[in-house]
Amino acid sequence: MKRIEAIIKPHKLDSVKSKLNDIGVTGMTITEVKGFGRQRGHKEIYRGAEYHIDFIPKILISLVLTDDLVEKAVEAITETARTGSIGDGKIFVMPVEDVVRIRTGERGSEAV
Amino acid sequence: MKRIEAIIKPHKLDSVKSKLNDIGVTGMTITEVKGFGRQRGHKEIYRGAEYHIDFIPKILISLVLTDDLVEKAVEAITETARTGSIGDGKIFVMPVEDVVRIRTGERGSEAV
Amino acid sequence: MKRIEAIIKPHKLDSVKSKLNDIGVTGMTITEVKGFGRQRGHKEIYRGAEYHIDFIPKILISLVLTDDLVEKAVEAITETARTGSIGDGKIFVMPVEDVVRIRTGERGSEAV
Amino acid sequence: MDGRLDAFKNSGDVLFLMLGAVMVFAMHGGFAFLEVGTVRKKNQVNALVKILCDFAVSTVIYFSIGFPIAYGLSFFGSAETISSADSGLELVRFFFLLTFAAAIPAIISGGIAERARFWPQVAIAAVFVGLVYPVFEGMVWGQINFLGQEDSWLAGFGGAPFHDYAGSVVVHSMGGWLAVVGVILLGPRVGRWTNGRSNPIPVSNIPMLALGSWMLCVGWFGFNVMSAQSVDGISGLVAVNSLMSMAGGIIAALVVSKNDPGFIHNGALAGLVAVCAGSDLFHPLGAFVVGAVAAVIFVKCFIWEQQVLKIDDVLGVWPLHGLCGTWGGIACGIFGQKALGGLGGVTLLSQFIGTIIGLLFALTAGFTVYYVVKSAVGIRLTEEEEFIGSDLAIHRIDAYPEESIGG
Amino acid sequence: MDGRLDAFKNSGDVLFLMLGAVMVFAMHGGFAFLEVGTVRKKNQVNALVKILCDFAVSTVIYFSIGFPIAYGLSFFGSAETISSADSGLELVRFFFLLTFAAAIPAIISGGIAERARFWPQVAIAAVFVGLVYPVFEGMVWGQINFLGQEDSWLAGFGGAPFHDYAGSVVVHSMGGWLAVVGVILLGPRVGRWTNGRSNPIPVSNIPMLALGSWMLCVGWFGFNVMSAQSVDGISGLVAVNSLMSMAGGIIAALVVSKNDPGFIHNGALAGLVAVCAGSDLFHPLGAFVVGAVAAVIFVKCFIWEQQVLKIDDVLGVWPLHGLCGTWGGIACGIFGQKALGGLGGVTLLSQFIGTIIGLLFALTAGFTVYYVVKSAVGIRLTEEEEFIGSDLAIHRIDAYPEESIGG
Amino acid sequence: MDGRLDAFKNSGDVLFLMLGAVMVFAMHGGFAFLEVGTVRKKNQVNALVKILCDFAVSTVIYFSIGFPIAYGLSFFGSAETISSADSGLELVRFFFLLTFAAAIPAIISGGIAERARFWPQVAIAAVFVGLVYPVFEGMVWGQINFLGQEDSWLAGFGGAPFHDYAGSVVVHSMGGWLAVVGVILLGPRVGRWTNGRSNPIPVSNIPMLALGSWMLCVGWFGFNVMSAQSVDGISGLVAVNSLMSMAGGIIAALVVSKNDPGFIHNGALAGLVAVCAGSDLFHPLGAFVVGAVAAVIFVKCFIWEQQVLKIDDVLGVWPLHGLCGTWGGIACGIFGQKALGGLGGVTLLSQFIGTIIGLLFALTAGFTVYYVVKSAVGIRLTEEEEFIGSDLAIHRIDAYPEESIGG
Ligand SMILES: Nc1ncnc2c1ncn2[C@@H]1O[C@H](COP(=O)(O)OP(=O)(O)O)[C@@H](O)[C@H]1O
Ligand SMILES: Nc1ncnc2c1ncn2[C@@H]1O[C@H](COP(=O)(O)OP(=O)(O)O)[C@@H](O)[C@H]1O
Ligand SMILES: Nc1ncnc2c1ncn2[C@@H]1O[C@H](COP(=O)(O)OP(=O)(O)O)[C@@H](O)[C@H]1O
Repeated sequence: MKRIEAIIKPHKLDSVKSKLNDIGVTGMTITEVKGFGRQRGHKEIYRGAEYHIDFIPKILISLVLTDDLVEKAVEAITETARTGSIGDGKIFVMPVEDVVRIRTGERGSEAV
Repeated sequence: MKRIEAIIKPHKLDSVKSKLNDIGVTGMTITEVKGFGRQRGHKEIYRGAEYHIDFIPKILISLVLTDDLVEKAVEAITETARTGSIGDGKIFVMPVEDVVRIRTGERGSEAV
Repeated sequence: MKRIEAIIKPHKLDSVKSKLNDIGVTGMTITEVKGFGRQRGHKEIYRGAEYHIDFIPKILISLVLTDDLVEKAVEAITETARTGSIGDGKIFVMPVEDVVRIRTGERGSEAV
Repeated sequence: MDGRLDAFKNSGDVLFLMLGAVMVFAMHGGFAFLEVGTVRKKNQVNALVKILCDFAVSTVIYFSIGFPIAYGLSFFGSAETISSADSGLELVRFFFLLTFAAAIPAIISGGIAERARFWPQVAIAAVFVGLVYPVFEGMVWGQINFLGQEDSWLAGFGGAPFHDYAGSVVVHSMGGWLAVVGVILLGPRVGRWTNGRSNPIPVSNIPMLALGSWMLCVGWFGFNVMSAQSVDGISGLVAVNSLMSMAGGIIAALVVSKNDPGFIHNGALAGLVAVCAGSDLFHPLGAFVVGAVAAVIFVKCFIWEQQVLKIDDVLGVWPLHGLCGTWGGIACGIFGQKALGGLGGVTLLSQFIGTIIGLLFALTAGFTVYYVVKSAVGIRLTEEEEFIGSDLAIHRIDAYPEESIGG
Repeated sequence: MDGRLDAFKNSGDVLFLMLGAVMVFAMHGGFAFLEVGTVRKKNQVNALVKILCDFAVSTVIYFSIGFPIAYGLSFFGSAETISSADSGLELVRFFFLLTFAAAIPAIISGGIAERARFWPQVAIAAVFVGLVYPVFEGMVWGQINFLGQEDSWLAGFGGAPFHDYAGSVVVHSMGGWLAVVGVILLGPRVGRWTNGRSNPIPVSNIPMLALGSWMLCVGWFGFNVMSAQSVDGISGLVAVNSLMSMAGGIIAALVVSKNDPGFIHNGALAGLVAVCAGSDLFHPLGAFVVGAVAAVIFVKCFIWEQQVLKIDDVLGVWPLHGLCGTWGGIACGIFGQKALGGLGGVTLLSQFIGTIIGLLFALTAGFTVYYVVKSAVGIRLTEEEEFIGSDLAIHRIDAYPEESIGG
Repeated sequence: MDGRLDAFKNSGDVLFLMLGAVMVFAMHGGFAFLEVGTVRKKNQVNALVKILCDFAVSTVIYFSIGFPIAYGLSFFGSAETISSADSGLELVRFFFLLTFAAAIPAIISGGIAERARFWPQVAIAAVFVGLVYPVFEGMVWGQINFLGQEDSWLAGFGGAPFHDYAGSVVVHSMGGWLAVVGVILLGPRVGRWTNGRSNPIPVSNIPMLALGSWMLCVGWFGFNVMSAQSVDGISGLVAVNSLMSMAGGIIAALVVSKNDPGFIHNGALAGLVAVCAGSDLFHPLGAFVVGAVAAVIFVKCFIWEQQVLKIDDVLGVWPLHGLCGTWGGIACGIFGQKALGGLGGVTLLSQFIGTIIGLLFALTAGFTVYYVVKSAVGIRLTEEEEFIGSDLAIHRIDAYPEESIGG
């Protein structure tokens, strides 16, 4: 099993979610995060003072998957989250050693 | 050392926390997340328009533990977070290579 | 490649970010989290009722890095986030198997 | 010439009552925001809708039943009949007094918040505003010769008629004691006490609550001063006594509660509740004391209600309106005396009896109505509904849709 | 003696109009918060700034152009000339009527929210308040003898002059129909409909929206009652009819919308929009019906506008002000009749004609102005600006800086 | 007959002053929300409590000491003595003038926000409202014959008495200059400047701040118009000048600040501060210019204060009340002249001298009081307290308990 974490632009969440559903991903967890990278932030001005905002709102999708789905999921996310402009985000793939479904106590790939 | 991530129902946080304390877990970090899975979301209606809300608020507990505590922690969480109805959440166990306590610079299992 | 997760005190974010930039880290993602550990929470009182607040706001910085930068980053964070008082936080280092840059589809260390 | 002056004075009175009515109407917005800020986020929409709808229903029921009961006047003739002679003075008097009557459900709303069913609560509001309140109102201010009239039974028995200038007893005590019955019959919110352990439920938004308190305080000057019901009858003393009692309430709450924002913003209201009855009689310093004592009563009794009595009265409407209103009725018999700098014309005995009768009337009527409705259709949300919140359960939307639904 | 009374009455009238002006001025704050709560967070600052700046620009333009057009009076003499004789009665009359005129851009603002450019919108507001509105206003209330004057064309043709006591047609219908033209020419917000699929955009903050509704409801009593424009002319009937129509609007919206907070808070406003025209003539029960019908119109037509017409009218100002205003103009010819308990003196024919002329006037003027400005400089933000929100795009700051920037 | 008219006029005056008092009382809510929106979330509760408690303490101290100093009247007789003759006219006059006096700590509060200790600040407020303000007030409006009386020293020396109709100098300049002393002695908030580098601290909530501004603007018409203190004295010119100056302030702030919501909402206030002194004398167009200039002063000087002087005046009360108030005092001597369309009766010399005396008086008194209290007990929170916020440090609760504590 693997864990995928994808950092995407917030307005892409809906299409990424649908696409992941289509390829058979049945669960995911999302977190509102802020990202810093090549993408420029913006400047705000209030009562004559300037504020530079470096951190840009992003959505972090995290998925745990059986190994066979990983490549498909990575492709699905890459395709649907891409706008082509800087700041589209990243996908990280990481190892997972065990999974438990709390409701049933099932473990391993059944629990995903 | 391992890292445990448990996605649970928000109102279970208090009891899970107490139980983890009881078995000797001294630190944890929690994040407000939203989950998508078998559990149905709900529908809202406002001025004649319907909105389907698929993502359900969950709490993500993340713990880093020495290997000996892992199994006990998994059991503790499974027991206390279970309500028996869909959406109770999942636990993921992942490898950790190193831990540092910022205050002291200690590393490895001392730092947990 | 490795993934670093550092839990720090919120007001340290700015200096940690600058320092990481200095040593060549070009991207990071941050999340608002709450921590529980040795650091005491506080008590609030409202209309005669007491509330104990155990969870303390923290910032989670997460970075994916090529292996050569890991040690430098850990040091950088340890140095700049340290105040010396309880609750300075922790750094976890974890393995990452693959990285994808969504915009270009690049993979592996190029994508970081 | 006298005729022209009379006509002008009549118009002036219409304006006077209209301004009073609008100021007290604005207080209902204050009730709404006080509740919005005090309940949890998942019940904010319900707080807003309850107050607004109760007001609308009260309007209809008090127009057709309540006002006629209390004052023997009704408005079912043609528009010409009901308005031409006096430029509609009786109509605006109705409007003004309606805003008092409608305070009954607005007070109750804060006690039963977060768990009451919608329509049973509306029906109960209608009965209170249409029947229960007007009967007592009529006894004190209206045509039911019993307590407040110059030649009433109590005037003879107690040495003076029951005096309640702006409604410490008629409105606030009544509302507060009706509410406490509802709150008890409803039972505490799920999770408020588990196995005898108290789990206080935090309020959502102090600035909103403070906004409600401000709206109430500002409008309250209309509540008290315009109770003169005519320009000629206006009394600067009423205004300044209201002010001083409010100040007393704030300062006492500040000190006693050790700077607790919830108690301080409600302390202002405690002072204003208590001053209503005797605001035309007290000396300003007397009013200050009355307000300060009210705030102490409120703070201490709210804590007692929560910690000892274990009554889950969300906004604390029983100590605030019930107890401080009762205190106000009695205080009028104390600080209204000439000996204490007041204008006199009241007796402690009459005030005591009138106040206690009000309280017993409220308990009896409240129990009857709540008991019947509870037995017949139930007054409480299911546990599941309460858990997801009355906003989603009743209104199918929550207070911050963009946040929950996503932009 | 008569002289002293006259002087006092004159001062009383200045006070009366001043109070009315202030109450309606406060309604503009209500417009602002109604919009703040209904738009997405990224457009809240813009809602606030738009309403405040439109009001300021309206003040200047109506002072110098609009009021002179409608009433043939101007204030360019010395301070002495314009104020001494009557303690400035004409000046406060201007102030009072300005608050009506400035409601035009405030109404429109809610329809075109979240995507309009700032300065073109201000310019359009200036033209509406300086020229378009005063011409129609003059025809009904002012010096342009055509619809509302005792000896006007319509009085002869329709059997009675066009009656619009407090502006259902002059203000609300006008504003609502001007707005719908702007909304259509502007086009829907990005993403509102994609490939014919509707993606309703959730509102941000129901308590804020409710606050706006409360501010509007409270001030509305100044809007209607002070339309008497003198103390002598005050009518308690107007106050109670406004109240009853509001209650009708709330209750009907509650029932028809199945307890939807957005519709209920706007239902109160629907009732108040519709009652303006005939608030001095209806029987209170007639007013109740007028308000209830208005709320049904609002609820049904807003849904129809969204689902069938696909007009992205963010606050629903066309059904609320346009349609309910139109209904109010006509209803005045129905429930104003003696046969239905009203005071009479109106004909359905005159009301119908006057109302329709208002509507056509608005459509024509609105189309001309919006079309010219759209062609000349454009009225819409770029897609990129709309995406980041008008707050950042226009004001370079968002509504909750501490949150976005970090403490 | 004359007697009846006199009695009615007396009642009318009581009503007039009461309405004014209530409107200005509501402005204090505006001060509270302006501050709530401008400070960081961790100081919102403190903003609310400070304003409310300062008002209550001001009531007591001004009742017992301040008002007697300024006007030589006190209210320690029986209720009968102090209220019967004139229906309590002097009592409501006290109420009205109290709402002005209490504006002093409300103004200061916004400057010293986020770091001042609670009780020392309350004590200082009491001294200002009980002693400092009444002495200057007495010199201009009261019994201390020096600046504003027809036969005062300045009337002789400067060619006319010092004219300050509604308090540009007496209230606003006084408050602003007192505040700047406190702000300087308090020092900047931790982190505002580090090693000479400016780290501006973002405001928390623009809609709240705008709500405060609206509450202030609406109430301000009571502040200015009711300064006539009798119905007979009412002047429509005052109302329209206030309006025009506010409009000037909004428009100038809009243009100069390039559409900054903070400056625009405060620009309206800048115009209203500056117009007070001469609102009864200006021509409306003169008032417009006075307001526009005030807004430019405010915008430019606030930026200067922050960037050059490095004074951490959180709400900008020194440029807003201090400088614009000073400008208002002087502007009265310019645009009040007949040559500029005004009503005349003022001299630039008297206005200049009176204004400068006010300013020096404020600086001297402010320095003395703050210095003594600072030396004796300290006026500032500890660094740790400031870091966790004054809400937790002083009130042991924060503004959104459900969020921080958990539902
Ligand atoms: N090394 C990294 N570790 C963790 N998150 C990163 C890293 N680099 C980028 N990110 C995240 O990815 C987002 C997009 O990165 P950015 O460099 O702006 O554009 P792109 O993905 O197009 O290269 C950032 O906002 C940040 O959240
Ligand atoms: N494959 C997954 N990857 C990440 N998170 C998941 C995954 N599947 C489920 N979750 C998380 O677990 C929560 C509960 O899952 P759900 O399928 O609704 O019920 P259950 O845990 O009872 O099977 C989801 O809301 C989501 O947050
Ligand atoms: N075992 C753990 N797993 C996950 N997070 C932890 C763990 N221990 C501590 N933390 C996080 O680190 C923060 C600081 O820890 P704490 O024990 O308070 O102080 P210190 O880091 O100085 O030892 C906590 O608030 C929590 O967020």
